[in-house]
Amino acid sequence: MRDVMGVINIDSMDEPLEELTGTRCIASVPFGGRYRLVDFVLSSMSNSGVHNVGVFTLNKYRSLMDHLEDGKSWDLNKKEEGLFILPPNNYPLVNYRGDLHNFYDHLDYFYRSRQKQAIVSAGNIICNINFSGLVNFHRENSAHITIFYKELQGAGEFEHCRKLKTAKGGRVLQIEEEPGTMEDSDRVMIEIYLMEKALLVELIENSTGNGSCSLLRDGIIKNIGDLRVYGFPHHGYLSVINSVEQYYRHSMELLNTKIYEELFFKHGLVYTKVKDEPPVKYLEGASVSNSLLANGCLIEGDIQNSILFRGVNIHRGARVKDSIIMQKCEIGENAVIENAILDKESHVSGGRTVKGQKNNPVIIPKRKSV
Amino acid sequence: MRDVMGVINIDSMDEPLEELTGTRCIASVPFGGRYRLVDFVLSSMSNSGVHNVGVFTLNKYRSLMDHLEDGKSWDLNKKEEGLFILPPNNYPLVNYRGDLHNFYDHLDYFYRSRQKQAIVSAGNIICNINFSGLVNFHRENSAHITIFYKELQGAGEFEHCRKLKTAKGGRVLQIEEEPGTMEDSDRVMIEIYLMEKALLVELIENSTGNGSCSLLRDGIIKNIGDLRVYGFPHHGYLSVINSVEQYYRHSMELLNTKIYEELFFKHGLVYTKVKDEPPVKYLEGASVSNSLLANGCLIEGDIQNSILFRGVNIHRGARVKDSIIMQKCEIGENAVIENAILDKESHVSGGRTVKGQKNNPVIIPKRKSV
Amino acid sequence: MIPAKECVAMLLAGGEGKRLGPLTREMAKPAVPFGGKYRVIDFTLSNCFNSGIYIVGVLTQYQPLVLNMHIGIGSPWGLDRKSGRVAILPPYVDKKGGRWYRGTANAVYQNFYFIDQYDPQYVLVISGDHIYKMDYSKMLHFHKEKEAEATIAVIEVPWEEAGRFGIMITSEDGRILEFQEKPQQPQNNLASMGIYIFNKEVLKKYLHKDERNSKSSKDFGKDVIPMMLKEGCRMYAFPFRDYWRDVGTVESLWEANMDLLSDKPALDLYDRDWRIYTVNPNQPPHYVAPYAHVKRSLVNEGCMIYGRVEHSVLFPGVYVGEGSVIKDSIIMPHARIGCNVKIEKAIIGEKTVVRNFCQVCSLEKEHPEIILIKENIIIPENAVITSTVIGHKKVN
Amino acid sequence: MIPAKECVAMLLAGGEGKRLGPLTREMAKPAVPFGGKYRVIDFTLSNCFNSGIYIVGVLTQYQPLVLNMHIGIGSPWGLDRKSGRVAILPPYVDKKGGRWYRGTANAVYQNFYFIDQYDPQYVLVISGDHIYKMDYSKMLHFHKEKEAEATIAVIEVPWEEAGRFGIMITSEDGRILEFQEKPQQPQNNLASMGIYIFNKEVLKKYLHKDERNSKSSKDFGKDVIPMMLKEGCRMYAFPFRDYWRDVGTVESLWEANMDLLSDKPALDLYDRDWRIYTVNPNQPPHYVAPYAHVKRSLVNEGCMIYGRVEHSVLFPGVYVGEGSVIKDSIIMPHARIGCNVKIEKAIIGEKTVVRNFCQVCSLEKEHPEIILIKENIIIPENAVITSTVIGHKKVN
Repeated sequence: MRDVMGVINIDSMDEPLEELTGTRCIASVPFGGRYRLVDFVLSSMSNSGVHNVGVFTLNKYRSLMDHLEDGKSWDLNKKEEGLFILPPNNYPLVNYRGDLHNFYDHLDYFYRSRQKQAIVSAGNIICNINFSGLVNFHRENSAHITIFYKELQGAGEFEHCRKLKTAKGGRVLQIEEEPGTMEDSDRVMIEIYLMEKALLVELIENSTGNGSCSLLRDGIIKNIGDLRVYGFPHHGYLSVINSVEQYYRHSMELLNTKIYEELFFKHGLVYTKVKDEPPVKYLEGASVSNSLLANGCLIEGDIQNSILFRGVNIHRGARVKDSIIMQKCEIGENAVIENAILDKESHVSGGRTVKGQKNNPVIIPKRKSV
Repeated sequence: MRDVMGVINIDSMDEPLEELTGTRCIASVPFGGRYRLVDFVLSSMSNSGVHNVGVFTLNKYRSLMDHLEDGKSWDLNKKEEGLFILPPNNYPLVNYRGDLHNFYDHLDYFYRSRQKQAIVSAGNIICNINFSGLVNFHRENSAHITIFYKELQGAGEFEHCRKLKTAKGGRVLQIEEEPGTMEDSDRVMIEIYLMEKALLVELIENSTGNGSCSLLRDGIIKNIGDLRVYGFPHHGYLSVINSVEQYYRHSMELLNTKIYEELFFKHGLVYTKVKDEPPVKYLEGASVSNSLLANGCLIEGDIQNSILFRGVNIHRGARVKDSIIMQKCEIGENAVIENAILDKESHVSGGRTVKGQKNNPVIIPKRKSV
Repeated sequence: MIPAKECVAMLLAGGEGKRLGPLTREMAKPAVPFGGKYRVIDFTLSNCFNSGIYIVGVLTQYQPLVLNMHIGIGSPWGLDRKSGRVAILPPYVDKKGGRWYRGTANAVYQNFYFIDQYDPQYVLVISGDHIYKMDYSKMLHFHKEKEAEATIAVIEVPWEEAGRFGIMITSEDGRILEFQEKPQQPQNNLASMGIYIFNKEVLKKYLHKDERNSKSSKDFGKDVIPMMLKEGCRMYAFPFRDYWRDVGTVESLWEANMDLLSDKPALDLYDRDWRIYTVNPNQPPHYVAPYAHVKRSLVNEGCMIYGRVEHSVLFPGVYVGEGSVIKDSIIMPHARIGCNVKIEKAIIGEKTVVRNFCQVCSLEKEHPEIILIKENIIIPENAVITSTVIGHKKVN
Repeated sequence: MIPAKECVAMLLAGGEGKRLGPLTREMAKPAVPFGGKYRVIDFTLSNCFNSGIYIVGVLTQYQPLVLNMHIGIGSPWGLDRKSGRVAILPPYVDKKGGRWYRGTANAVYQNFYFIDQYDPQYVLVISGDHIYKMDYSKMLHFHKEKEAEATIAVIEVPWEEAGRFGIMITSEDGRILEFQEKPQQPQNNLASMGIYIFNKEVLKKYLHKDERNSKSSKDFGKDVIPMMLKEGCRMYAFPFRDYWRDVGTVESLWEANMDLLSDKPALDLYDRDWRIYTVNPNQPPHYVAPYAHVKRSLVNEGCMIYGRVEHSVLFPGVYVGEGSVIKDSIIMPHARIGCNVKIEKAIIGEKTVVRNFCQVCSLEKEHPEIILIKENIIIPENAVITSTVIGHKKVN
């Protein structure tokens, strides 16, 4: 892995997760009780032995910076290499034409990095992967690019993801240019791929002259005939978060202990920024069932099928069901929360009710009082 | 000092130092052999006991982020508080109307900070100050705002700075709205002032409705009649860098050992990001006179009246005079450099000559080969 | 905030903690786990940071590895700064040979060069054995106000227990008139908490004097304090009225843990203005299963609970199987409790496995003893444990 | 890159370094300053990091404070990571009482529990006393290729000096046939560098065996290696051909410093692919005045030079006044040399002040001895020093 660098590519300026992405980029949306989305890919890289990771980001990345700090929490604060946060050099971004544009601003980072291959990943993927299988496969095939894919098991999975077709041996023949146009494949491309750094640099260097500035669309899909592009199946748990509905559904999947154990323990720990919180305290009135609770919570109420982030305070008689309650929220006495996502530090007064619909949770924005 | 926070306000999007500010904001321009401009105010704050510093910045701040990291080098990586880098939340900045605009984006940072006063400082001031004198003076006068000023000694000092007039006892009567308009004063305002946080927050909160978004112009100067604004004289060494000419001149002032000793030792050390560089090695052909050399340099040539940053390599027979050579530059055999500023990692081939004029140095941009 | 060099703390962390049995077989008493997340020493270290005392010498001697690893350079407590630091001070060899620490006073005496480096006016001497939250800067303020040469923090103890402590007789303004070490007939109930502030030069003088006294046991409480009193030093008692516990026995350790479980405990771990810091584990949120039941308990991250947990403290990564009941107990990190296990009033050691259908509870119903099960062992299925399990043997 | 747990390093750093005189009065030999910036131990610690060995136990015993402060948790060497760490391992007290380390082998024996924690396949044993750059991962590769039980790094020494070393007699493929500790008539000139790789289980077995041998001095070179050879272990010599120096005497320390000053030194501190890390001082760039003169020297930050410095090594913060001449000397941090001082072939201790018009040079012209002046003293004006100045007295 000494020869592999990491590139986390947060290439979206809009708000795929509605209010949850109102003031933060998708990679820094809180997830799983104490993590942020970016933690999963970043930990996978670190646990796989990647020592040099560049996080490319466009806007709304202050919470991401606060979170990642110097990379130490992911064991990435090394001498010489480590973690680099790389926003565009110049604003306004009105002329922004795609991720290669941002990469181009930081060409010297790629030149300086000594590695020969790069794992390029999106920032919204929940997984815990040891990348050595991918790297070995890539090298055995002398591939230019090797892309993770998943076999679709049922409907509704991996919405908004592109499909791809492979030949025997794994060579990728085609990737959807527009998601939803390929009917005859049940393989979806996961936006984690390994590529030769020389090729990546070439694509970046060539991206200025013309208007084609998307690494995936213009660099890879359009050149698929000329490049040795391979697909590599991923068999373990993996999910992609592109909408509030997916966010909610995949959060709740963590209550499945098989997924919980696979995601959090199987290939090494998932790292995140640590906080100095005491253990959860269950008081006399507590009643908790099928839920995840992070440290620092004080529980006096009733909690079912929910995920509580750090430092949440649930007062006596309050009932929380099928909900996600983020850091430092407070739920007053006898309040009722159902099918809801409460962003950080929001506050529900005693007796109040917050209810969303099954599969269409209501979102309470950050620091809001209800 | 427990009650005082720091605000470093980098409120400029243009390029006051020409190429030196081409890809970096002014606060991160290298200075004095191993520092960046921001180090001086930041170290003064830290050495004075300020534990919470927000660095507000507009654009081109990647090198600043790389430099400041988590604040640890300035002893600011504390539990709970520390160093915060605060860029605007949203780009494009086409609607940007002044520093209060950026402060407004980060109102929660001010709300969360427990301190009662804030030292607000520009990012281009070279000084080493213990702020306790300022704080005591401010409190004794129950001032709203207390501003540093310098008595002008000669012409050409503190260009581009505003002048101010004070009454006996220190009360500030007037500050120039436009620099260069006040004839009858020889006191220049230094953009370091202490103010009540409550007032600062009030000014930020009130800044949205109308178009008045400059803290100094709209918040302080316009309200000078209603506020208790005091001036506090600064007697020690201090310089402000607003142009290449000032940059060059004040750099060369460091060769005055009185200034060198005052700036680097008198009120505590000036901190910066440390690098793992070996000591300077003087080889057989070295001849050095009236110069500053940071670690990691290899010297085989002739150096006079110059400042060498870390890791500079001066080959045999090369001559460097009246110049500033930044990090990792290489000067080939028998090359001649005079009145020049070489930005980082630039390279002058053997035998070449780079000459600027006295007081109008030539600038070689970053990574350029000559 | 105390300027960095006004006061240096010397933290005595060499205690063997004999009465804690197997808990201190492989670590010093200050390293013993506490409260579902902490080690005992975290309280004094956090107190130092929260009081603005940033230079702390930690005197170690007995089984220091766990403690050394835990403390490192003090980062978890914010003590790894340019203007402060934690220094571990183990016994060492110099030109005169090697000398183990022969008592608390001798330990400080041998490391006085460390104090002298910083040339502080005051030296705070504390021990890493107690659970409490205290603002030492207030005590220092008191010390300066009284113009004392030494100040000792004291707490009122029940009269009937006073005989177990060092007892102070004070004048009305707090000056110490007399000191009785474990008196048979106590004349007062103000007990020394083992927290001292000394003027540095005074301390230096009396440590040298004590060192030369061959009859001295080189202990602050037994030797140095009585000598100073006898010689007429200006010494004051600083009254402390908050929660304070010595956790030197299995019973007191267990009780101090249980104290945390009341709805409004005297020691509040959730106070954001006086946090207790420690090394953070990196574990996912804990999971509570559909038919599990958790009440009046502390549970840390990484736990998976399928059974009943009542009035207990669970450290990180503990697994509790279906049908099991855990009551009045402390379960150390990564212990694994199988299904249908019953555990009552016990302390289960780190990484120990208790297999299905085991029973761990005393036969005594009125005043059951605390059952201690050591770390890293396996209790096989159906075992019935009614008393403490130590030693290397595995139960069968 | 070696996976974290394949190999654990044990770094022997307890050496008193008696022959270094006053330089080791207050610190262990591995803590002695070197090369204008470093301490001797930085070379082995940097070698560990650069070789990908991230778990390092540092065995200390003699005057460890400077070393402890210097090493901390290993941050300067990139060793403070989740997958690695530096642990300082001082002597300690356990239930069986306290035992000082009685030899290099005994020190490792007493801390074998530390190695066992990580369950590595191999243990690298090194000492913190030598100046060299070596990729231990290459030695480990060699060790595995040879399927050795132990591998010893060796270097060719001049035949006339071979008698001062442990000498290996090897077969053609490098297997060690015989080991002679300081032989009077050496049969070979391959000397042991005191760098060993052992298969963990083999090491454990022989350390236990050596421990039970009451006649053993508990030393790797004298006892453990000969015993293993006698019992037929598969042991190989790994040849090293680069720069390597023991800096155990004042002369060798001085020489190793002077070695750095040639135009192309055998030990290159400027190689960016094998950096030597250390704690960075925070000092401004050094200043060289208009009529100063600096040649063939190393000068660190914070120095101010008004005089002549030739073929010398200056640590941070040294001041050299006008008219002074410093030649063939080592000036430790923050020493202050006044005006018109002459210093030749001397080592000036930390923070020592040499006042105006002093002369520090030997009377002997042919082979002058190195003059050592201890730290923190004041040499008054006009003093003439012709030999080493130690002890507490100030010269007058």
